[in-house]
Amino acid sequence: MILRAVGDRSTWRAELAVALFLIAFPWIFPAIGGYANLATRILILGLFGIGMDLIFGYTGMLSFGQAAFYGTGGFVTAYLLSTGLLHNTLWALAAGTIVAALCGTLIGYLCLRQAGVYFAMLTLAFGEVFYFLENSPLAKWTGGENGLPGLPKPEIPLGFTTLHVHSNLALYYFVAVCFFAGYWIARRIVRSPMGAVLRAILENPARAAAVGHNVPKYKLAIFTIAAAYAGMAGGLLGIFQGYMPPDAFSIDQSGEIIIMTIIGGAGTLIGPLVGAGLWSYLREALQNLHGVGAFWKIILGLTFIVLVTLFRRGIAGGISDGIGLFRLRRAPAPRTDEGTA
Amino acid sequence: MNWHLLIAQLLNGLALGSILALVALGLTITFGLLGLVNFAHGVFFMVGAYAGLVTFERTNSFALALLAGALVVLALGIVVERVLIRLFYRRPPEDQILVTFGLAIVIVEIVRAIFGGKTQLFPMPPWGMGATNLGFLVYPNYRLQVIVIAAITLTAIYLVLYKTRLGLIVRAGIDDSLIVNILGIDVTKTLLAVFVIGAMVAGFSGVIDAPIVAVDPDMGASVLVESFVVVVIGGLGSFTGSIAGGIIAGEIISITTIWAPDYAQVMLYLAMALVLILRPQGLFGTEGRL
Amino acid sequence: MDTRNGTKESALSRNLFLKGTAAAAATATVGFPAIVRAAKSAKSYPALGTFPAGVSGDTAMIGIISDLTGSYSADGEDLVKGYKLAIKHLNGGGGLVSKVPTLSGKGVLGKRLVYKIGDSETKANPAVQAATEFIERDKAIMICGDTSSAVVIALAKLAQREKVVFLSGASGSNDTTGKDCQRYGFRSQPSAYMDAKALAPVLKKELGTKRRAVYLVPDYTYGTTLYDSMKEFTEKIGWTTVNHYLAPVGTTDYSSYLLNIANSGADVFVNIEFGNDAVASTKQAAQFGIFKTMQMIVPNISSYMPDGVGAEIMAGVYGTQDWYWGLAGNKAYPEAAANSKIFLDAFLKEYHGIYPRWTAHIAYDQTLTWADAVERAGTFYPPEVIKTLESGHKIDLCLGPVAYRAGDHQQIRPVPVLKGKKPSAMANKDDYFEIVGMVPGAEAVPPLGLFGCHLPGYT
Amino acid sequence: MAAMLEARSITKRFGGLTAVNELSLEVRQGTVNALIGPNGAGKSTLFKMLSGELRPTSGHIHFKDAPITGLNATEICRRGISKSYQTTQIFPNLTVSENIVIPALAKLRGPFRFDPFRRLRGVRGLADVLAGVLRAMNLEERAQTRAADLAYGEKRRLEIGLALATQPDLLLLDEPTAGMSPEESKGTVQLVKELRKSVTIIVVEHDMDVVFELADRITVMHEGRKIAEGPPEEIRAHPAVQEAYLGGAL
Repeated sequence: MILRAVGDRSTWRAELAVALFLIAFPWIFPAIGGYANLATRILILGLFGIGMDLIFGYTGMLSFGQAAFYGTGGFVTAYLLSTGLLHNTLWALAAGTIVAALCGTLIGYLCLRQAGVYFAMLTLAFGEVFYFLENSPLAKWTGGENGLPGLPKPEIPLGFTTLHVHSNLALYYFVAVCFFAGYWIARRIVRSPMGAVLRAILENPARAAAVGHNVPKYKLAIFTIAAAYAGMAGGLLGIFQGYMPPDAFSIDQSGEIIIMTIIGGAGTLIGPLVGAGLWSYLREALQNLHGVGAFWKIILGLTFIVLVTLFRRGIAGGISDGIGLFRLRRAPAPRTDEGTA
Repeated sequence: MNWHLLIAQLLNGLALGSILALVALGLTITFGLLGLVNFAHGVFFMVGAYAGLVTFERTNSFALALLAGALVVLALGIVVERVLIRLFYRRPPEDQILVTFGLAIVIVEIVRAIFGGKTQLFPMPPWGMGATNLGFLVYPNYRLQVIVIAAITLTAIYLVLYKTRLGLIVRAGIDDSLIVNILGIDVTKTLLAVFVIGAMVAGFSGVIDAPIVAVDPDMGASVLVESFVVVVIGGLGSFTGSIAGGIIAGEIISITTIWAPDYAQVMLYLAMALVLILRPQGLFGTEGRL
Repeated sequence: MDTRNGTKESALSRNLFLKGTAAAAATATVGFPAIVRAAKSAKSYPALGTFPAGVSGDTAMIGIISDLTGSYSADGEDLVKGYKLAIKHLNGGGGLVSKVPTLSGKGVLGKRLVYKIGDSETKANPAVQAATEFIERDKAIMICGDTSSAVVIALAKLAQREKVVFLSGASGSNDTTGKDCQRYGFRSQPSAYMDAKALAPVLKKELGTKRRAVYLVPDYTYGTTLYDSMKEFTEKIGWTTVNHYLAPVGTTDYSSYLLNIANSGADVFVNIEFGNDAVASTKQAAQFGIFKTMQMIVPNISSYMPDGVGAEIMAGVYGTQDWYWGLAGNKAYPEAAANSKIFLDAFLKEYHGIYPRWTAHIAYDQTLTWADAVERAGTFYPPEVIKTLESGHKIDLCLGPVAYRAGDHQQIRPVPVLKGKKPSAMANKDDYFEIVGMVPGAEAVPPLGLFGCHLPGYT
Repeated sequence: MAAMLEARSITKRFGGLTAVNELSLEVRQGTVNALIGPNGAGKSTLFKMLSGELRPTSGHIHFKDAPITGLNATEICRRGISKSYQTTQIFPNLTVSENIVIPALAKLRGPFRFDPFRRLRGVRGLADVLAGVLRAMNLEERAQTRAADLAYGEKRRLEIGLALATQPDLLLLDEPTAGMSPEESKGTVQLVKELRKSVTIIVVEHDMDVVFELADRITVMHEGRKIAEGPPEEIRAHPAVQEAYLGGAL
């Protein structure tokens, strides 16, 4: 079959590996000083990062405003659950995800009027708008600077019974199921015809347009999907902590998810999870290391610079290039004038 | 309607705007001439303010503080450009953004490690103290002087870039590095010069702004975001655009504050969205210059 | 005013309290706590939160959350210094530990205290994350800290959910012990309401009754609750509220707000901004000549605000702080003078001449208060510790005898009212204030329930 | 037979410079048309207007009896005009097959389709297009190679392959043999000869041997204007052409 040549293989290796890892993670993590809650947090960021990877690693759009959607999804979910408007956690999560996606469409429509540098600046600026809106005009619903506390532990009616997710480990597996679903969907997306077009846009947007693809529409579509990922992750964060923090909207949050995605490896889908793991783990490990304390950000910042400068594919990218497990494409060569002239 | 207040806010908008214009100009120079967007631009602003603060505390001279702000950032700019940025001129804009973004984090945290996170008082220079009674309001002298300093600086930069041989080489070097090379001019030095000019302007603005806003390691972040808004409104890469954008932004903030202070920031971004919809390349930007 | 809670003490503990203060020198002879301890430790308690896992060894872990980075890191640093000093004294004796009869200077209930510090970056999320780690991994038996009301409220909610005692660092919002109060959270700093109520009589006396006030308010609940309280109490003394301007947290240039304020026709400028924002707004107000025509009031003066704006500007400014080192040896306030002196001296010695601010005081006093409660409860079992803290038993520390109110966990404590000194009157570079009054806690606290506190359960 | 493409007095000005001046052009179905002229004659600008990269300042373009003036490149491609670029514009990190799949998808799926859960093999006809283009461009052996790793000549063939994979009615070839060795050039000429059986072609080319071997009709441009048009023999003999462009060399 000739289409094999374009990576259209139904391999389940990556999915299987990720599933096994997700099951085992809370059991192996304590061996290196981790714990279940940290594992959950890493998965939430990893899910957030998959969206980031879809737009950046697969389509080449560097958004500095993803926190807007993370926060939106989180606060919608948190509002619905904490006020008791909804009791079913899944419905609240879905509502948050959808609202975040709608915001993504709106912001995407505005920001995608420009590409490259402009796009990054605009997303950053619109991220700030959401931050200000959350803090003042919408404070009645979002709690402003205080955030929204008091989310109940998840309840999932299955028809015949209602699942109560109470222990830390149960919460972990609840988030792990969401993460796996997100990962599986993302894998399908990047291997779909649409995914092929996205990679073409990453490689050479002008040519992708010239051969007949409506590039702005594809960008908007994937931007919306990424916003949905961010929204779902935000919703999970609130559910997991029982509290939705206002800093989910902050510029720093947008920056961190970029750093995690790059450190882990953009264009791999699993990279953001690796990056989030490293970031969260080092952050805690270094913080408690005597004499390093407040310098953890410098160390991670320098690591990031080195990776951007020399190892553009990040950690997961490097590993997967080696073993070919998550491979969908090879290392992007620096775009030269030839590609963009 | 209180007309005195409106006039006062209009004047204040001009003062706010002139600093924004100055910061945005540095950003726009590096972009317009190097095609590089510097997410560490706000950090240069902050480092300039700290350098100025240290100098002012030692020498009690604001002129020396200004000089120090510009020179320290010049030195920082040279190091950063030689070690890191020069590797990125030919890489995609996303990589440039990422590396300058990483750089910003590292520098902010280093400054925090050295000076602590405390907000520090930057004393008002003696000549800037006091206020002028303009008849209808009392307005701080220093803010009036800032308008003048900003105007002079903007003019000076304009003259350097557009009326001198250096400026000519710089602009030619960007347009066609090969030809300038053939003419025997070292392009890498030109690139360095542009980057450093952009950085210096930021450092200089940091010192000017410091007596107004106090100095802390995070002061660069908000300035960076606002100057992004300014260049989006004015048109990235346009000299006139950054000045006009700065003043427009300043006026929007000031005038909104009269009626709805808590919406001042939101209004600013709303204006930006409006420009994007009606004129995506910015008020003074040229189409296709991305 | 509900004073019952402040005086509802068992005869036994009152007895102990009297002994403790009157016979401070004879601490070792007070055998009673040991008896209580022996009796209580015989009881076994079910596992709850990090109990008993966190105290099964010979150490007990305290998780400190503070601002190592971020815009409140100056206050956060001071806070950490206070915790460290308290833990040092609890483990090795010294400072006020020798003044509290239950405390041995050999740890708490025989367990040596250890601690870890987590960086909140002045944001709720990293704070919650750090606290979660302390609880889950390190089995912290108590968590404490931070300098932002928003963060403190988030931490208290977490503490409630995880059933670990939480002592809030700096937090002035009425919500902390109001609608967001928690069974597991305790706050020793005066609330916004207490600040305002304590301040009002002084303002009436010093500034008269015909004043017109304009407010600059940070746009979040700390700011708005403090504004509401200030408005309420100043209007009661006859003042007019001309206007108030909400500014987003983290604003750097206040000029547009200040023009409005300068144009407002008011003669009193109430600046509610906090931290870096307080410094920036005040400096700029000075540039606009606002202090030529207006008197400034800062209801809750941030630790490092005077350092930021300078003594010139702070001169003549009225406000409150949780504690001020000028209480040390201050004959006008005998109930606080001696103990404040002990704390000040110990702090100066430990940190080589750096003066403590009120954030360090919060940390120090509350850690000792908690240790005392654990000793008296005879167990680390959280509900017992909480009930002991709720018992109304007074502990005599820097501010004199103070106790938490059972109904909302607000500490009933005096509120120092301050006035900025002229630079020429300053004895040293940290001598920014004169203390114009100490309003007794019972007079300042809001009626129980005013801010909608409903404490959740113990388990 | 009516013209497939008709440009009526189109003009493109950049500021003060007139790159293309009142130029008219007719292209009949099934022919190979060459566009020649010295550097700066306006050939590339004309091409860009035909392919939708530039919008004419004035004038009209009709394709298959419908106006296409001012449509963007994506839209023009949808109408059946596809261009291969003078400077190679491929997707460097995709394999040769993946490269060809991209334009084929545009043809088979339309300009936009939200099908995140479909598989590539679910796109009907994709395998056929891919196989066909690989064969036509003689790239079957290199199907799995990353495009950036191809030899120069192969990249040029892939470049044409990309344009071809959109299954156009009209193919614009912008200097298909630029930078090629004589060997490679010869191969490309062969290739284009094969193509002309199924698609109408306009080619901009500097190599006169190639032009005269391929073209049914030649249009000569000079300083933005058309100075001559006709079958190769006629152009070869045309004095104005010799004067302006060929400089009497032939």
